[in-house]
Amino acid sequence: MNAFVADEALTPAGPDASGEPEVLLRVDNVSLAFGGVKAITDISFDIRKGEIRAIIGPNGAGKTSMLNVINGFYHPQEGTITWRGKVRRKMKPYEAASQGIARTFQNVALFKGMTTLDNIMSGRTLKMHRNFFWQVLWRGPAEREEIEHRKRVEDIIDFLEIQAIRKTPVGRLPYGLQKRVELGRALAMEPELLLLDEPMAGMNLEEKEDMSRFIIDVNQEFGTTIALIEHDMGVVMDLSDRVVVLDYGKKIADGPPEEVQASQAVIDAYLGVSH
Amino acid sequence: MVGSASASARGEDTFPKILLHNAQVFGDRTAFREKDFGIWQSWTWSEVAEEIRAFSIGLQSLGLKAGDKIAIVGANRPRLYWAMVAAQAIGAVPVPVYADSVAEEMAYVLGHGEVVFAIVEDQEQVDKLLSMSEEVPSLKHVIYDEARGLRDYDHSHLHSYASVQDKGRVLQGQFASLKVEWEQGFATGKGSDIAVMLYTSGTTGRPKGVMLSFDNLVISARNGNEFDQLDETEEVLAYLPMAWIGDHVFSLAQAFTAGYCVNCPEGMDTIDVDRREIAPTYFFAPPRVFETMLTMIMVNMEDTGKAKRAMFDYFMGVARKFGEKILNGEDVSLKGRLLYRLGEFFVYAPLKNRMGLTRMKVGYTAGEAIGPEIFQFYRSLGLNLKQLYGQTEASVYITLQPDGEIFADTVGKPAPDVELKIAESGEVMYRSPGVFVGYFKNDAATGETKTADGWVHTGDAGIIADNGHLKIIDRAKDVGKLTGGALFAPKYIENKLKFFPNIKEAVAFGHERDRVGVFINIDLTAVGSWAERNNVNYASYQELAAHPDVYAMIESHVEQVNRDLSREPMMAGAQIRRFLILHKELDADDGELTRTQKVRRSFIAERYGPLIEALYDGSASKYVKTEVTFEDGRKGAIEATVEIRDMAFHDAGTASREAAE
Amino acid sequence: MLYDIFIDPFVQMYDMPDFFLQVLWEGFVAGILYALIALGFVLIFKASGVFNFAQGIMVVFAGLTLVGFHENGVPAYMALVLTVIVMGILAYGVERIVMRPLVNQPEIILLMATIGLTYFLVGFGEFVFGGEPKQMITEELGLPTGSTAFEIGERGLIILQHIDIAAAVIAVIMVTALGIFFNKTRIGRALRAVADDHQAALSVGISLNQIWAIVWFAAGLVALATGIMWGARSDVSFALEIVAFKALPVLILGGFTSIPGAIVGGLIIGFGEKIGELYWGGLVGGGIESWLAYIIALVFLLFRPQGLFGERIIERI
Amino acid sequence: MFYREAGQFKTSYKADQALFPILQDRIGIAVILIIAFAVIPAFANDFFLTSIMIPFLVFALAAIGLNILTGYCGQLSLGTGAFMGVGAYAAYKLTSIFPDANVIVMVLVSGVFSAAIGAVFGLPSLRIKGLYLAVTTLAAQFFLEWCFIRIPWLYNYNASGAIEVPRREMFGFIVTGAEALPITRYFVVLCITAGIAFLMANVLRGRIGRSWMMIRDMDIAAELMGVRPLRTKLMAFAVSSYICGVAGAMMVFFWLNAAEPSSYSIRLSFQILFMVILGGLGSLGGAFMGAAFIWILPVLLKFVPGLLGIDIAAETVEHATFMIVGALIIFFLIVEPHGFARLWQIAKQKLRVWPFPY
Repeated sequence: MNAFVADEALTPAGPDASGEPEVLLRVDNVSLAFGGVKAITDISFDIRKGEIRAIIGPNGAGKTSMLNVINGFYHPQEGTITWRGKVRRKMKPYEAASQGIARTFQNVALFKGMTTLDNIMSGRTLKMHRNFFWQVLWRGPAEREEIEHRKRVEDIIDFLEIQAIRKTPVGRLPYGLQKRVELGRALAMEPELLLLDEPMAGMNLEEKEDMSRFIIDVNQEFGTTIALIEHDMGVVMDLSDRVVVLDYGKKIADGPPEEVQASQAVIDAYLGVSH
Repeated sequence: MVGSASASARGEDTFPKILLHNAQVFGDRTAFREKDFGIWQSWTWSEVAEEIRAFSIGLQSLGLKAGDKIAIVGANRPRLYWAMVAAQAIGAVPVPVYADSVAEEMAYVLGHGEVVFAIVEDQEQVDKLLSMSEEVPSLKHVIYDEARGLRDYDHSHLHSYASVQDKGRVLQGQFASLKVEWEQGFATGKGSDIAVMLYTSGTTGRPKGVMLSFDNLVISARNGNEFDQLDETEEVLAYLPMAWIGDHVFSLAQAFTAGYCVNCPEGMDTIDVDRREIAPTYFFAPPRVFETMLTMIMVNMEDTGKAKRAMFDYFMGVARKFGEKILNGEDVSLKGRLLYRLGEFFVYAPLKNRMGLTRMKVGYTAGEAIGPEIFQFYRSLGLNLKQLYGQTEASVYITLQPDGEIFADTVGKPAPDVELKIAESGEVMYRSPGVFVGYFKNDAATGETKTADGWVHTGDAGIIADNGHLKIIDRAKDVGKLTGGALFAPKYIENKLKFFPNIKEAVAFGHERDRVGVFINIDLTAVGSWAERNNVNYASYQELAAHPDVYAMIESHVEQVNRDLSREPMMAGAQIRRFLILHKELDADDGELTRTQKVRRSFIAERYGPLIEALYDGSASKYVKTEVTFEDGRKGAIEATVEIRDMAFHDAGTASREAAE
Repeated sequence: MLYDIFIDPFVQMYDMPDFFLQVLWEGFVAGILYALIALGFVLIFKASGVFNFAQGIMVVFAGLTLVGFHENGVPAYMALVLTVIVMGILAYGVERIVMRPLVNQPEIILLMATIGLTYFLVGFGEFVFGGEPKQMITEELGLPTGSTAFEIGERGLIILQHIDIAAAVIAVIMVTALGIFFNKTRIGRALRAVADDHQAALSVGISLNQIWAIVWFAAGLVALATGIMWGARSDVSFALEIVAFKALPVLILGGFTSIPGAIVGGLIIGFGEKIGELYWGGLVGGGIESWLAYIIALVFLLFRPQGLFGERIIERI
Repeated sequence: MFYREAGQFKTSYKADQALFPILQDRIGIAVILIIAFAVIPAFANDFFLTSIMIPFLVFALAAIGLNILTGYCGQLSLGTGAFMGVGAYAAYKLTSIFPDANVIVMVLVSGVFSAAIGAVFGLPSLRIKGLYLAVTTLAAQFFLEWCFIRIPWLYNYNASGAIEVPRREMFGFIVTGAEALPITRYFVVLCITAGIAFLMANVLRGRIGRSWMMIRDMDIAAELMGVRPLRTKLMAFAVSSYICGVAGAMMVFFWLNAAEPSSYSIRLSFQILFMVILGGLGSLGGAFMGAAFIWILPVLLKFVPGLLGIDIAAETVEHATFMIVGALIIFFLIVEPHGFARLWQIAKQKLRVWPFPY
């Protein structure tokens, strides 16, 4: 069981020897613009190892852009990103993936032509290494590798309780289950940092509760650090250790949920006070 | 005679001994399979023996002693079955408990049973057990199978199944003699020792712990195997609650004595797929399961194209005409045989394939009466489905239908070694090697149920028909009389109603009243599908139940039942005069049904007092408000105005004339 | 070698300005014809998102029909009218039989359908008119023939075919007409609305089916004009189908939805191809016209994937 | 109806991940193989082998090649004909340069050249997508076609400008050249096509096949899961072109005996694309069905008038064939845009759930 825990993730979460919480990723003064339109302006915050970090804000606040910057899909014009203590150079998304950053998407981005099983298997891509010639032969190393990873994928299927839809093409699944499969796919990457873009958007109450439970379980069982964007404030307050609030591409608050909730700037932003 | 019979006459007499025997004789045959992580994980008999030994020694090292009770809580899993035998090897007594029972019920059972250990499936059960430490002071250790979510729990009294087994393995490695010692430990065990304790969820009062000895189980199981020629090649699907005697006998006792393979499904929502994959050769299901499968078939066929539908109907006609005769080995014309062959190719075999019953050699249904049409449907497909009548107290078998002697309205002839009689009160009584040892800590109840010379009261009223077959009418205590003197057997009437797919539950009233009135629950699947086809819109069960067209439909069913009743001299007086469709589904969460989905008559009578009143005061409708419990435990109320309909009485004369026409 | 590639061609251009001008003119004319074919693509793509591979064969088909009518004794102008009617029927048929049932299918399926249509029209055209090339009825239609020579410098001479001039003029007229049609008429505006937003078009109260039939008809007319022009320069034959593929690089340069883009793209390809062939082609054995356009487009795409007039694409997730 | 799966259960991942997990499918494949390897050779005449079976298998292989690129990796290509041509010319040159080498090995090696060229033309796929990419593959088509004409070295300076396959023997059998028996050629083509199809099935069910499909279904998500887009697409281009190249070489070596540049024109590209689309994008079986439809149907159509006793000029028949094929293509696109493979899948599903509708 739980064989799919990343080696790094096995180390217990929490403060390191010096007593200071270990920072996994730090964003310093990052700005991003698309042809003159500023999406993110001078934002700094950090994500500590083992925590659940929420990024919230009204629509168009730049939350998704922030995630896109973190996993290398967008490149900020200014500012630096420090990953595991090293300033990160400009990188491709697949490099971010190979460094242990996985994510899910606001609008489910599953591979529609594949089954649940294959979708989650696709999360293992980086961990599989048999080359074309072994693949052609199949028997032997390629098959063994496939089986070995299938076992890990089955662990995830078991963990997310989606046995019944194992061989269903994902296009036929209801939305809530698609989201769950997508989480499974990200988990299959054994990420160190898991970015969740509105994991509960469009779900009913029961599905939200299930998803919250899975997120907490992932965080606790595997020690995976999680950064999530979510609109449902109740969920954010329940789940997250710390919250950063964005509005119009700027950071307006950062801290524990209760503190953030009480902040006047946040209240204004959500009530739509004009700038 | 009873008590003197011993299993040892025909080989090993306890399950641990049988295990060793099987590991030798059937060493490489698959004993258990479980669909887990996407494939059927399999264990041979010798592997099972090793697993059980390791766990058993691990249990011993945790302090489990002979005579201790050990609770088994969870869905059907090989490891839980093994845990029972592992406990038996030490001399401890397993007490399987219904995993879905509410904490209060479970706490009572565990407390009353004085369990010391509990082997549970997962976190949910662990939480449940931890919450009842006060009610169950005897409980020392909890062992779980699935570790998920339990990482941060205090593990001083909590162990994972694997860790206990590992402990056993390590100990075996350290002390070479341990294996032999372990085997010697149960070599001295006797067939008369208590093998298992099963709590019956009686319709009234607290559950009682039925103590069954190895002899009870082993002899009954061997008799069952012989009766249907079951051997080590069978495959069964273990999907019914482990705490139920049926599952205990089919998935453990008979599996061990015959050496066949037990398959555990992946989960409750994959049972249909899993059954299809395994295609059990020996299959047991309560009538409810067969009903659901038939309903599913019919609902599916409603949606097929016209041509295919016509073909299906035609061949089902052929099956009705020839199927049972062919199955019973009677003479059938060549044309009939050919048509049936054709139907087998186009319809029957594909249907059996869909249901996963292609390889079924013998199937049984019991627990409730099965609708004759449903029963005949399966038999006409060529499935050897039979009925049996049994009880926990009898280690299941009381009567069985032998091959070729199948009647829809009887439950068969006495099983091997079973003696049967009808008491003066009309109650069925039996005596057999399977008769239980006694109720745990309840001699009074034992005395009431079991006579000094070993006869057991079944609590059911029945008659033995001319062909020697037993026919069950009703619970003995429920059979009553109308004020007019006519015999009133509520279950008999209810079953007749329930045989209509549109009717899910029925509760009949009439004892010491002037006429019979009935509550009806419609079947949401069947009626819902009907509504869809006829463009009847509805938002809830309540709305659908109150729909005039639904009422009309149910009325025609009630009418049909009355006509049937009028043809039976004993029952003609108790025709249904008034009925209503309940505004909510009867639900175990509200206490209206037992956990085995049986109606709790008295509770319902109390809860719906006003409606019963309305049944007898002639009013055409009645307003009621009912408190309900939702799935998440919240409470709420449903209110409705329920319509009541009158029915005409068919006198026996008219009916017989009609029948003669 | 390097001299041959980088210096010599330019020296030649300078040395023989008349030849260079003649090449430019040839390029211009070829460009106009490419642009006309591309125009047909653009019309249909704009309104329905269908990449109409059959545009090339429609050109051939229109030309053949016109000649075919005339061969059977129909007067030239009558034949022209009849051909317009035939193109109308074709447009209606395509909309009714092909496009309507395939609405909402992925673009590759629509593309394949138009290739299927190409097969059908090739077979049908050959079935009716035979496979041999035919002479365009240029004179009968009153189009100018002959040529005018201009002297340049002392020895220089450029020859301009009248039909080429006519082609240029007709192309300008067609583009203007289409421009007016799109900007000034109700149907034209509706067409633009469809291109932008199908729902919006529906809310204006115009049937999508009608619009598609109209654009296919418009594309058919463009094809007819192209067919006449092209036929007048060479023959009307199925070989033109291959030439019609040249419209694709044109579209890549100009963008799939822009009419001015089609013109500019056509001219760039026309010029580039002729200059490339005549000044560089010899170096590699000639005949590079067959692929140069595609290579130009490919190189162009690598630097500007959105085309000349397209907006920069920002990828979102 | 025929699919009776009850009782078929998997106790290992190996069995669960098998190419044909269902018993009835395995039986079906075995029957097809027996027909292909035993029944057809035993009963078919030369005409059937040369005009139907050999070209069918060659095209099926080419369709598999294109399907890898377009159906599995989502990259539309109109240059298939040219890539096949590269294989043909490469094999021709190889066997000219190494006349003593085994010709089948040469055919298989020739694919390496088309793979290399395919990968080069696949480079733009990193930046260019969809129809734009299709147009750039036209560049490959026309450029390579031009090369076949303009580089005489490729056809050994033959006056005709065509390549003619020399006679080559293997194990005492004449396998290529005009004297090679149809049955010999048939077996060679059958073995190569079946072999490559099987090997591709292996690739497609593993990591590489999955990463192609990831790119196809959602390239951005694929990249964020660690798939390197360029490498993956180039591999698809290379593998696809390899297979097309081998098919192109087989086309001239085991079927036509001689070929000119026009044999590998854009018409061929379209023909293969039709096979893939009508057969079903993303299905190996579909490639065979599509090839059968596009190749065998016109052959059959030629015989219809004769069978009906109508005397029509061969030309007219050809024209009518074009029309009918064009119309049928449109018809099938309308009926089932996902091709015969999907039709078969639906039929199979119906048979599996029979008598239920779903």
